[in-house]
Amino acid sequence: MAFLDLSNLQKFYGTNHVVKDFSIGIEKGEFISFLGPSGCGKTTTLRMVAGFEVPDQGAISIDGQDVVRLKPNQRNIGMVFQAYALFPNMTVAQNVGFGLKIAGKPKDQIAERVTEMLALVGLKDFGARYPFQLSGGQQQRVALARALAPSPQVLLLDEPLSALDAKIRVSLREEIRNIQRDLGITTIYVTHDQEEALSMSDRIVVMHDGIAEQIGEPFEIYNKPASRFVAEFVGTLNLIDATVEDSSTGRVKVAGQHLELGRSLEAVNGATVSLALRPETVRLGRIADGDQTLTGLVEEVSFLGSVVRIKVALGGNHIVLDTFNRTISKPPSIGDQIEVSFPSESVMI
Amino acid sequence: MAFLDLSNLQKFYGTNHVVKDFSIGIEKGEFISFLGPSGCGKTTTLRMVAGFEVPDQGAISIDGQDVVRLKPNQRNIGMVFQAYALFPNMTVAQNVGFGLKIAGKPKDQIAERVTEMLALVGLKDFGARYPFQLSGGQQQRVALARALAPSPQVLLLDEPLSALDAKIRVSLREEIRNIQRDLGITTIYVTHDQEEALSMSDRIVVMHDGIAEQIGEPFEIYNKPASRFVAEFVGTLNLIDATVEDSSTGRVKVAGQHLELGRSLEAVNGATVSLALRPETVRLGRIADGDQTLTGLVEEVSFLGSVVRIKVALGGNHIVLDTFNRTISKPPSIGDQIEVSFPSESVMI
Amino acid sequence: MSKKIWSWLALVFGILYFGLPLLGTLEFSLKMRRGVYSLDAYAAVLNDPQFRATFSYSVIMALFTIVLGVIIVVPTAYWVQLKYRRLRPFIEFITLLPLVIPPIVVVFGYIRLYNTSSWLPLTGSAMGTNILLMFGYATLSLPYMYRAVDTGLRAIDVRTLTEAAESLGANWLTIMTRVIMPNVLVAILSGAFLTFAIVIGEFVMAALLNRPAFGPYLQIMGANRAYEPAALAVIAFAITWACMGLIQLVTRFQKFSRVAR
Amino acid sequence: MSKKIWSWLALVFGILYFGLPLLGTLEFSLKMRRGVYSLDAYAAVLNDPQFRATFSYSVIMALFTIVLGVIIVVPTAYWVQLKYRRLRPFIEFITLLPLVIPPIVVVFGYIRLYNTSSWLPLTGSAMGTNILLMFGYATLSLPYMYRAVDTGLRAIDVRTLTEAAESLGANWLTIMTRVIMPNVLVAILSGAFLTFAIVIGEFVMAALLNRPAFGPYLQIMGANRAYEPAALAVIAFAITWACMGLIQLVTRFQKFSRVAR
Repeated sequence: MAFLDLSNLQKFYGTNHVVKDFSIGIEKGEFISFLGPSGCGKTTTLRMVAGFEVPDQGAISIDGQDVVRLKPNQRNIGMVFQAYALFPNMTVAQNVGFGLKIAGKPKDQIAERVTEMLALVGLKDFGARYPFQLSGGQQQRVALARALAPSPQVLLLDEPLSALDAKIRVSLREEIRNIQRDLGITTIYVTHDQEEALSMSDRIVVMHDGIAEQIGEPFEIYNKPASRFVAEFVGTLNLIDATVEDSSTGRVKVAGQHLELGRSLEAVNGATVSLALRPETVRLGRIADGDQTLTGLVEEVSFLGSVVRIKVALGGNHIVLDTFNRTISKPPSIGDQIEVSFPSESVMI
Repeated sequence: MAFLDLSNLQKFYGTNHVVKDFSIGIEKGEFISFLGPSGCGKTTTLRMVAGFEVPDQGAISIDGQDVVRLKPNQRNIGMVFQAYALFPNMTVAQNVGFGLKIAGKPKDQIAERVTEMLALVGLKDFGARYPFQLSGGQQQRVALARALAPSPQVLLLDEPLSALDAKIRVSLREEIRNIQRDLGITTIYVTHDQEEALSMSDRIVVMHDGIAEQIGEPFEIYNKPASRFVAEFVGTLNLIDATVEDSSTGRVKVAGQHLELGRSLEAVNGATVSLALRPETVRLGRIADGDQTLTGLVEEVSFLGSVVRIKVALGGNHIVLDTFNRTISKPPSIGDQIEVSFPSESVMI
Repeated sequence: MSKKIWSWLALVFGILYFGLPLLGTLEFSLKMRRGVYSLDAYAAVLNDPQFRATFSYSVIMALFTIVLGVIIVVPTAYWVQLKYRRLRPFIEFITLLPLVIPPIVVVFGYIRLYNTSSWLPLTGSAMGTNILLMFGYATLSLPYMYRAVDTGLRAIDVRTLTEAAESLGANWLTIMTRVIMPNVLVAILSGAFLTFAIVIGEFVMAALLNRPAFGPYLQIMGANRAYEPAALAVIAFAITWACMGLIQLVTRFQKFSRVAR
Repeated sequence: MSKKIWSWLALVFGILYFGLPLLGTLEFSLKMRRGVYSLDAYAAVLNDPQFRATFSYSVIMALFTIVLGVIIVVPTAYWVQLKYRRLRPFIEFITLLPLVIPPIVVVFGYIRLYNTSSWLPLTGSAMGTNILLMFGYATLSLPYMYRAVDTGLRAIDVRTLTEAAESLGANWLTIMTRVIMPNVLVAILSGAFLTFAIVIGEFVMAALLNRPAFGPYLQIMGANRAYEPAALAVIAFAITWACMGLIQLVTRFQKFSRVAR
């Protein structure tokens, strides 16, 4: 049995089946993300682990102990909220020490632990301030320190970064991940941001409609999505209509041009299939020898900074491709005829 | 004189000099972004154009007419707000037709124009709904239609997308740009999001501390930043300490390894300079012959989805580099020794 | 578990706290005829010409007071939100003053300022005294009216809506009548309703200014009769409930109400 | 331009509206001695043993009422915010009832329910009547107390703060005393202050229950004397201002006040 074990969890709100049969075993020290659109049940699942919601069915155990009947204040869990939820009437140090004070620890031990925790989150000299004197990012760090101070068995984070600015979000997610790794604390991280989930997690649970659509490592989730939903929710996808010409060899026709996918297809000859391609797997021009190429007209060029996104028209289809900005050469112009290429292995059907 | 001409604008709030000597000439049909961090004066400048703030000094003219003395309701300007600002007591159609009704247009003309505008923003069948029945993205489209309905001379957008979700933000910015291009309406777009500014604008004004730090096309702003502020605010930057070995040929030493920058430097031999490099100009391995290479240890690998960000340690320095995710090959692991390369032209000093 | 019990207890207590006195009053008002429940007390009250006169006087006064209150409060609250946010604590303080200055003080002040030998001898005529009383009522109801309208204005983004309307060419009057007012209508109505209730029940001012209002009539009846005052109280209560119901109806029929509330 | 003039006019009007009666009263209260301004009226009032007795009675009643109000309102408002959000309109409606049920009705109800021949003969003893009066006062002040506390609770995120404290091991009592109460202290105080003002000035209930409170004393003085009531009014006003000042002070000394307000 895993360290943190959720099995067959179910939850109804009235007649609304929010979580339908959710199971996962989480190893000690793992960083797991629940990723999904709003309303997919990810937060409800997290709140069941925290004890704020009681599952209608299923079991939750931590380190072998069944916790479903325990109240939130008996579960030894650290929680970080989207809205920071610092106690406005307490200083930063009092906030961080709150859990230890509740636990009846002696004063000097509390002070020591508070100093240690504040150092951990890089706010050593902020102990005497009040929450309203801190920026959003600083407040969330204090919230993290507060959650970690009583040495909880499990750390739960509920979209902790979504109230913050883009730049702080990126730096704080690295910091959270590093702290989590250093402490080796078992962590569940709820987010709707695929980049956060991909960059931070050991494993990701992609949730949809109360069900875990796929559980796997970030690389696997992104490159081998188990379903069309996962493929579309995680990352961008080009969908191209193609006619199957020879299903045994994988020859298809797109806008009058031929592609050899190099594997047999399930569809019959003459059928229309839709090919899925990640924008970044498509390159400008012909580069490697085995690659498949298509020719089309440039329809739109968006300069996004580090990445230039080019939309190419192929008959009735469009391919969007990403290429890195090169300081020296300007991107192609609208109306140019260009060749795009991609390895046949990167085509999903 | 340009179509929309701002010259030497200044604005104080009390003793706070919010806008210091701001000038720009905007051609008819141009899409201009004001880009900068909060408090840089971009919104104040926009509000002076709209007439909600009166400049303490300077002139604003539209199509040759001085408008500084005109009230907002006399300027024939369309404005879109971050908070949508739809009239909650009116239907979508009434909202869009409000400006025309004020102008005393006959009913059938108003109805026709409203239909046209709603079709333009893709909300043909939503005329009878109330704002609270729409999603945020739909509300902002209605706000755009409302601003455009009276055919204003200038369209002003004040961070119109920042209240929306990431995916809607991307699709709506394309839509706004297309509509603007179709109508050929002179537009000022205020944002703090560099990607928005880069992808939408004909020209960008990067503002800092009440001053226009740089005015130029997106490609220029990103690749030839006029100041360190612009370089750091727009995009990510690697800063590497290097010791100058030969300033005439541009030979420098980084962590015991030599680089030939191929141009003369201003610093004297032996001095320490900091080299700036965009993450996406650095590549994994040695690719082109003329490129400069450095060898270091992989310190961190973040899988962001389409892009994999790798942090490489070089003595006391770090280089962050971006590479596209490849479906087939996994990214390098932490601790690997790898070679990174970049063209010498891409190094900014 | 213990939480639930406590909160339900609190709820039950709250209902009893208000419900019981009301029920007691209702029951008593039906007991005028010995031994059986009857509506005799109500018949007596409704047939009393004094009741009709004082009640209609108070209703008319209430309506005028509401109009005056709306004219004073809505533009003030609007401008405070729009331009003078720094003045808000100050204005809020002023609007709370009537709660802490006893009505008797206000009336004394009025009598002092506007007596027959003053520069504006309002108390010299019935109409003048009525106007004075109306101003007094408006003062009394100011905290409720202001609070209601201010809450309503806060629920919409006054400044941005005003600017949006301005950029579309609207002038001040258009903004006020087409954009602001419709969106705070429910708030104004609930303020008006409270004003109505206050004016109908007010005693001190009307008595001191010696006007034939419903409050003093209630007081006299209360001092001299047994069952009629109970019937009157029930009637007053029924009227206020009817007002509340009306507001609910208006809210329902307002199609955009989810935002406006 | 025209906007500015209007809004300033509104402001000036507002100040005159309240300032003038107050000034008039103040000026009149100083005119007891013919021809010169003097504090004679104040001296007369402060030396009146009746004044001292009724005033201290009302102050004590006010303090008890505040305690009762806090005990009833704070947990109720907290639970409504935390768990029973759907009940909020209902609870708000209940708390507004005292505004629309005339006090006279409440008192009649009490007398009916708790008279000497009832199951709980509270009106039989002075202490029992005091308790009854305290409940009546608590009812009267309920709308203000509830509104103040509810606003205070809305300003903090009650639910998340509670959950955060729970996840750190805190039980219900700890959450209430260490997290919730300190953050709504200013709100409670401002509710308490309004309660105080209402109890001090209340007339109808105290008179009908025949208790020696300040309100009836004020009324008697008003009917029988000329200058003393004006002096009393000024004193009452000064006391309420002092209370307001105290609350301001508390707010200042609360270091985290920017959030709590």
